[in-house]
Amino acid sequence: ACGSRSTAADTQDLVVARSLETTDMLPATGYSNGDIWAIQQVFQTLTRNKTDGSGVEPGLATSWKKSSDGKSWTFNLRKGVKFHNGKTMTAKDVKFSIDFARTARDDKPWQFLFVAIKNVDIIDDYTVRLDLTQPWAPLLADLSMSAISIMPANFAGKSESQFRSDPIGTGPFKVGEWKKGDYIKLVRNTDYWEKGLPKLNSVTFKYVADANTRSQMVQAGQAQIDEFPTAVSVASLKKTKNVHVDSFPSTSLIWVNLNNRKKPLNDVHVRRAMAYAIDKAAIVRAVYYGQAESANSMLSKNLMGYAKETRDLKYDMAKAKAELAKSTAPKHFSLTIQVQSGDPEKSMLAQVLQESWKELGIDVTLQTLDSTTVYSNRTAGDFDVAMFEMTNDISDPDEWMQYMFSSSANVNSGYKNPRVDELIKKAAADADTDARLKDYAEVQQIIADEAPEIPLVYKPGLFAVRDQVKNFKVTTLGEYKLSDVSIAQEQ
Amino acid sequence: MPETKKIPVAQANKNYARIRLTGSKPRKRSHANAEIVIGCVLLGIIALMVIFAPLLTSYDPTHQSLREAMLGSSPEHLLGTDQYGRDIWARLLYGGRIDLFVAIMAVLTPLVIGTILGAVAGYFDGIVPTVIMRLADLVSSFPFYVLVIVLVFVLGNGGTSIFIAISAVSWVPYTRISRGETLILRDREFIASCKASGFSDIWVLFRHVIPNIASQGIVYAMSDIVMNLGIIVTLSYFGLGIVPPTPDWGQMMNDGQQFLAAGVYSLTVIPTIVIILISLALSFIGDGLANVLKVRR
Amino acid sequence: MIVSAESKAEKDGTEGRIVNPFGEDSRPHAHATRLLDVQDLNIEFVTKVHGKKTRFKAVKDADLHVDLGEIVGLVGESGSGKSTISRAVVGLNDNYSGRIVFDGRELGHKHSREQWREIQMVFQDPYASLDPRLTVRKMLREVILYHKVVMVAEADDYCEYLMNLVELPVELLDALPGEMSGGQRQRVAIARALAVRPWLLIADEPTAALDVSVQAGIINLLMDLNKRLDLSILFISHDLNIVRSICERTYVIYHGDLVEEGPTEQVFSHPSNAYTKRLIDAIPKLSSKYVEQLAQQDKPSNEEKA
Amino acid sequence: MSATETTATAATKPAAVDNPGYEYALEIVDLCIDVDKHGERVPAVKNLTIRVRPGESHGLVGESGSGKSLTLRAVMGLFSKGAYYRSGYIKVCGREVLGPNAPHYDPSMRGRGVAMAFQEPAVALNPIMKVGWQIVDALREQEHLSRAEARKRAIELMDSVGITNPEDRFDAYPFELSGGMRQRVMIAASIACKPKVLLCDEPTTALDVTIQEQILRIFRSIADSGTALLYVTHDLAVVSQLCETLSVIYHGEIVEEGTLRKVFDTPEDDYTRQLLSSTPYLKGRMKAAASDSAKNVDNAKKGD
Amino acid sequence: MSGSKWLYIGKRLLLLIPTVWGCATLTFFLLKLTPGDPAVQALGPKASKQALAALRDSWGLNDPLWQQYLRFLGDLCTGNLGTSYSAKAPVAELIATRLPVTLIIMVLAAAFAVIIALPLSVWVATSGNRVVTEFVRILNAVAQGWPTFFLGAILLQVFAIQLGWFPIGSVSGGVDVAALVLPSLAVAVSIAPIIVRSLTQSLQDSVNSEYVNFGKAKGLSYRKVLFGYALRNGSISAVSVLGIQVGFLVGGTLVVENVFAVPGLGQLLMDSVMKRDLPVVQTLTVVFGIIVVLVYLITDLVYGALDPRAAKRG
Ligand SMILES: Nc1ncnc2c1ncn2[C@@H]1O[C@H](COP(=O)(O)OP(=O)(O)OP(=O)(O)O)[C@@H](O)[C@H]1O
Ligand SMILES: Nc1ncnc2c1ncn2[C@@H]1O[C@H](COP(=O)(O)OP(=O)(O)OP(=O)(O)O)[C@@H](O)[C@H]1O
Ligand SMILES: [Mg+2]
Ligand SMILES: [Mg+2]
Repeated sequence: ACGSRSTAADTQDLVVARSLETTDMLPATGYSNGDIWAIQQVFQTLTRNKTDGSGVEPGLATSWKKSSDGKSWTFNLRKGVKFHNGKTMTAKDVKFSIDFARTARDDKPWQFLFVAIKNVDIIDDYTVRLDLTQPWAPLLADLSMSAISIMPANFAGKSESQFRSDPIGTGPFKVGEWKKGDYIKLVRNTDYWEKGLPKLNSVTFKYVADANTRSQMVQAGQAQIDEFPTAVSVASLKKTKNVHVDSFPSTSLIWVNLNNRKKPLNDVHVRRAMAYAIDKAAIVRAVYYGQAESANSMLSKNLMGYAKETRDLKYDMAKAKAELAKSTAPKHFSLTIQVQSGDPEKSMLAQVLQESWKELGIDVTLQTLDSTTVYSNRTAGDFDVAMFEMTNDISDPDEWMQYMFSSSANVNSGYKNPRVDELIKKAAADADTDARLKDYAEVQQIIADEAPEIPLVYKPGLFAVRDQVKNFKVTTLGEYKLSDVSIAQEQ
Repeated sequence: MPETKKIPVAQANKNYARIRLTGSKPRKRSHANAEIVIGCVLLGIIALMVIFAPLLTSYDPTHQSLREAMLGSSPEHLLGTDQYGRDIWARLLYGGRIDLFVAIMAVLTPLVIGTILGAVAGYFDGIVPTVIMRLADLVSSFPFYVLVIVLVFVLGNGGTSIFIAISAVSWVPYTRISRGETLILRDREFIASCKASGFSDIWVLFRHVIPNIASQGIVYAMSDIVMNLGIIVTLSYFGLGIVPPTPDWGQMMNDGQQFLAAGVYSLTVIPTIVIILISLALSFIGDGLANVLKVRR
Repeated sequence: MIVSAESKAEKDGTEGRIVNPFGEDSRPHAHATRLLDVQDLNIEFVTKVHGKKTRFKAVKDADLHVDLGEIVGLVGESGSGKSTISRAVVGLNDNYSGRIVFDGRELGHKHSREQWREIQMVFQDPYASLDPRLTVRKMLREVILYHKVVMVAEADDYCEYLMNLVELPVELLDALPGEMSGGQRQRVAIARALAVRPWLLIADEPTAALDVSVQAGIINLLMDLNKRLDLSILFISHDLNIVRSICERTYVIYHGDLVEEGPTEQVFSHPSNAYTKRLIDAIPKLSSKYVEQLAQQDKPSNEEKA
Repeated sequence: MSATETTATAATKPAAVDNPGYEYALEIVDLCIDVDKHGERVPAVKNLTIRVRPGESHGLVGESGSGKSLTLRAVMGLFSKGAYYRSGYIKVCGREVLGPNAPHYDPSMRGRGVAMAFQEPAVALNPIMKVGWQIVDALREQEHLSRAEARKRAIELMDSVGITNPEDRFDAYPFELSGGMRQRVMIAASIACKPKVLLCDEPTTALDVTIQEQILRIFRSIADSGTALLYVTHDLAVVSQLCETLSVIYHGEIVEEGTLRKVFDTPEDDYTRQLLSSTPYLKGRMKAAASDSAKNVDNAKKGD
Repeated sequence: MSGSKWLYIGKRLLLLIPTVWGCATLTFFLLKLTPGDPAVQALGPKASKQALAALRDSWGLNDPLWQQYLRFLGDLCTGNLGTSYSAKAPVAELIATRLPVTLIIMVLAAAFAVIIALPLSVWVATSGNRVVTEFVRILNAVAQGWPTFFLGAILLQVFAIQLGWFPIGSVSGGVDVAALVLPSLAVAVSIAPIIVRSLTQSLQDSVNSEYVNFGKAKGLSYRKVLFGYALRNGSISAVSVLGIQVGFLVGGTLVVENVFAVPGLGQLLMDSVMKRDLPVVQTLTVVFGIIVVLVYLITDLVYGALDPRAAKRG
């Protein structure tokens, strides 16, 4: 083991043990975090999220200008950026990439983010103009989405499926070796435009589903970084020699989804009663060992628009009972919680909820289903209660709002509120940031009061990291900043 | 008249009639019985504790008190509490109920079905035995766990599904065992002598063949019970076990699993020890039975 | 002890079955004196050797008959087809060609329940031919009740009667085969065969697995039963000494062929077939003045009896 | 080459088989053996004494369960579980193999000193080993012959016990041979190292008379070549064909012994007489022996 | 003789066809019965209903069941194993890279199981000592009751972290056999008890058998009788037990590959079942079926080689 550690420093090969596998490297179709966080190492976007999630900074576009009506944007492209195949990036590539991302197709889960883009025009080799159907405040944030990464025009002559498994981007790393379902090894892009970067020779994302094994890999020096160690293991990992635990702010929110279409959950009093009955503080302690924070709003804490002052329904059994007494189902009724199999955290939460609601006389059954079924049931509205984790992909709250609260959202809880719809719509088109924030705060308070969904906790991004890894940072949106990372000799 | 012709019985000779040598009696029987007794006592204690769980603990095995999570052993909580603050001792006692029930039922059913199918397959000739054995081949060429997992997936979680899934798969070894035994038995003279007595095939099959071949299957069933407990645990690992909050050892071990990395072993170890004890008890019973039944032959 | 079923039947006023099965009047009257007549029996086995099927003729054109009340011997070396013939006659093997006539009627390839009763068999190995789990009583009751020989209430009495018939103590009714000696087991097997009142008993090497000293008891019993019940016996053996001492007529079988047939004494003293000669020559001779002496003593009593 | 090797081994064994200073090839004196019966240890062989001279063939006759096999197994040191040596001694070629000086059995005489032909060749031959190799095995271990030499010797041996085509049969498995052939192979294997004493445990009981006759002839010639034979059987006729002397054993005790003629013509013991009278030589009713006569078997049950 | 052996092997291989068909059919209908939507898996939870419906349509999931079944059988016959819904790569490719890993685990596990079981069985069978018997019984019970994932965690803790002898979840281009040692050991421990039991039993039988006695009577040394006679004969039945264990061996790899982060077929199967990746699951069950049938065949051949009587019995 000793040998392998010094090797890591000598060769600057970083191994990250991850809970998710990388299955798709085509930016427009990859949807899971396992895909996105690998895509972000290979591809880059016009704008780039700031590390703290507070907004965007220049990426492959060095600057931009908005027309006065807000419907046309001109971007100046960075010069001297080369694709992994040696070709220089020009406006042609940008137009191709944006057009590809915004063209609707079955398997493009992000396409809805780019519907506002009407047209992409090449002004010259290093200038493009985007015409929009309406003024669109989140545009810059949307353009930082990995789904609209810049690819070489016409996939550099490859077919789409060839490109998918052997992608070419402008990022600090290029795909070296990819054993699907096992690991993907990214190697240094020697032609990278940020001079002197990246420092690492390679980054390997190793898929390890079992949380114990992941942390053991870091303890044994087999991997340098364990993505998402379990909260329980944090204390013992911290005690391990040469290993520390990094906690990065993240947009992660764990929430309870109630099906507002179903009786008696369509009754706001029932929902409120259920919310009052949940002891979030106890959950933070028992389930997360203090490695999380109880959530007051359904919007992530580290996202623009988060209203700190949102008053949630705090744990109060007396109030819960009172609410239930007021409701249409004052007595006993039964519910089913759908739980993703193989997810100990959700299962634990479900058992806690089960026990909490039992005190209200609600008879709760657990139904363990595989995660796809849980998701498709949610889409189909075929559930009573379920739990989900949400992270945001862009620094603007619009995606979140659309996705979670608007009546047209395909994954909502059946909650419909014209006022909320109106606020979201208005905020999206509003150029005035302060006004937007006010609108979003109002939405959050409405949601907190009517409890169509119950926020539980905000989770930080936990990483067990060997001390030898220098400069490892993860943005609030979960993006790994790996180009600065280096591996030092271990004592 | 013939009576008078009978050669008289030898007069008891003073020297050699003292000790009558009789037909050999099972020699190992007492020893084998000791094994069975040890096994049954051990298993009996566990079974009684499980059945009379309410007498041995005042805690509700599903009652959570998150504020008392992960306590060590103390007079109030004999074995401490788990991450939900539930009493581990109570969960251990109540947890055996469903596990033992499912494990035993999922042995009895295949035992009966498999033994009958195997006896039929071994006793008769023709198409029915062929069909049975082909089916057995098919089921057994399916990896055991894969089929169980897929079946549990189809049927949904819970004791009943696990029982059905295991039964649907595990009749095969019993069929094989019983067929093999029947094939041997079929050539034994006593089956021929039964037929010569004019008994119908069905009569011979159920009255003579099956009772005589069942023992092997029963011995195998002993280790099969432990295997079933193992399956329940494994299914729990894949999130397909008994549905919470019903207490169950598989869930207990699996819940404990996430604490292994944190160096907390007791949550997993405690139910494991119980299963090991059961395995030990069944091994005693199985060996004892095997000896008793072997000597009988 | 021995319950006279006869008197019982009278008492109950029931007709037919519930009589001493071996009492004088109930003895089956043969339609012909020729009880069993086997004509042109051919039996072929198909065996697989190294995956290839080969046909093997175990019995070739066998003609054989047994008359009522006769003890007929069938001798031959191991594998010569003795058991094969007996299994065909008793109904355990329907894969034969030729005619097996019993009591004037041809037996079908599948026996009827009645026909199963009429021909019974005692097997070679008493250690293997009894169900190890059943006590003697259960074993006997099963046959009795299955064939409705007597009414349920009489079954126990009938069992005791059978035990007396084969000279076994009644206490053994509750013993398991494992608790009995070989000789006792063989007697149980005989009792079970007799329970259904057969006309013909096929004894397939009934003493081969027993000690010389025990053999004598069984042989005596069979001879006794033959006399008392007019039971016809087809006695199969490879022990020529035994055949010689009990059988009236003898068949010699060699590789599936019946090579010699005739009254026992004639076969033994003037064998016409070369194989028979060899067989007889191979019998180990015991020369003992003591035995000769005994034989001398025995002769007169034998003649007396005849 | 092999000859020198053989002598060398013989020299390393102190009590050499070829030690001439003994009168009896096999000497069993006052042997007592206990067995476990229903958890109790009961005597099964009681003060048994048998002496056999080189070249003599001695019969041991008795009914089933009388302790014949136990005695032979004691000589071979092959007690199974539940049988225990208690007292007495056994000497093979003058060397005490079991006795006060060798309480745990001294196996050095096996093979070259004493060998045994078992009752059931079907179970006594290794079912998965070619029969020839089962003979070669013994030769290589005891005589230290090379493979080829041993093979040659084995084929000779097979030929000598009347196996036709020994070269072909060499590579046969036991299950491919008939019972008589198997018995011959076993005899060949047991006499491979020219033992001074050959024990036979009912080796012909399972065979046909014609084959039995041939096998007996082989034993006869083995005895003639100077080997001491201890032949166990319950068949008096066989004894009368083969042996010069015999002992009658009943319930673990020798009840009569002497030369063949003496015992057969003027039996003294009741049991011997019964045995003789139960032989099926008398036309008509046979004489039942003591042990099975049905009426007293119930004693057996009570005796439990 | 050898000709007929090949014929036999050929016949047994022909048996693969019904097995493959049976496995495939069974899986197909079982998976059709399972709830869950592969399209959600492919597009993720944020996909629109229309996109999902369109995808299902393009996969033919909306066709009548019999049509899907026939198409599936047709594809299977033509060797077209399809494309994974989730990995978006050809199924054949996915399986090809993982097959060696699982095969190595199975072989190593079988070997370890024998290496563990053999000395223990010989020890019990020859010692005749109660203490030894009971000690091994307890070992057996512990090995049987110990859950594999727990065993895995401990093996990793001791051999990978404390001692650093073996890597955990190695990343290398080829197959890293060193990383497969501990997983194989974990599987071996779970199947060893069954082998110990049957081997002890048959060894005891053969140690007390008449042919071993005869071997001793011939003057063979203890070692020769034990290894040449008792062990060889006793292991025959263990071979068939080992063969039957293959079903569990495959099951064992399922758990173990997940625990040890081994990219083998077991892990792929579990993931694919969870993701409703029908093409992968269907092909995998067929592959597993073939493996099991082949292993049975191999056991039978070994059995036949060890036991000449087997050929006669057919
Ligand atoms: N079911 C069968 N299939 C094939 N061959 C058989 C079968 N039954 C008997 N045989 C063969 O038929 C021949 C005659 O067998 P049978 O049992 O009748 O001999 P037997 O004279 O009774 O011999 P034994 O004295 O050993 O009982 C033997 O060669 C035997 O191998
Ligand atoms: N290992 C043993 N454990 C217990 N009892 C034994 C053992 N071996 C033999 N006996 C008993 O000792 C007595 C003598 O047995 P032995 O085998 O010597 O008889 P035998 O004369 O060879 O009989 P047979 O003619 O049936 O072979 C029998 O009653 C037998 O049950
Ligand atoms: Mg026969
Ligand atoms: Mg004996």
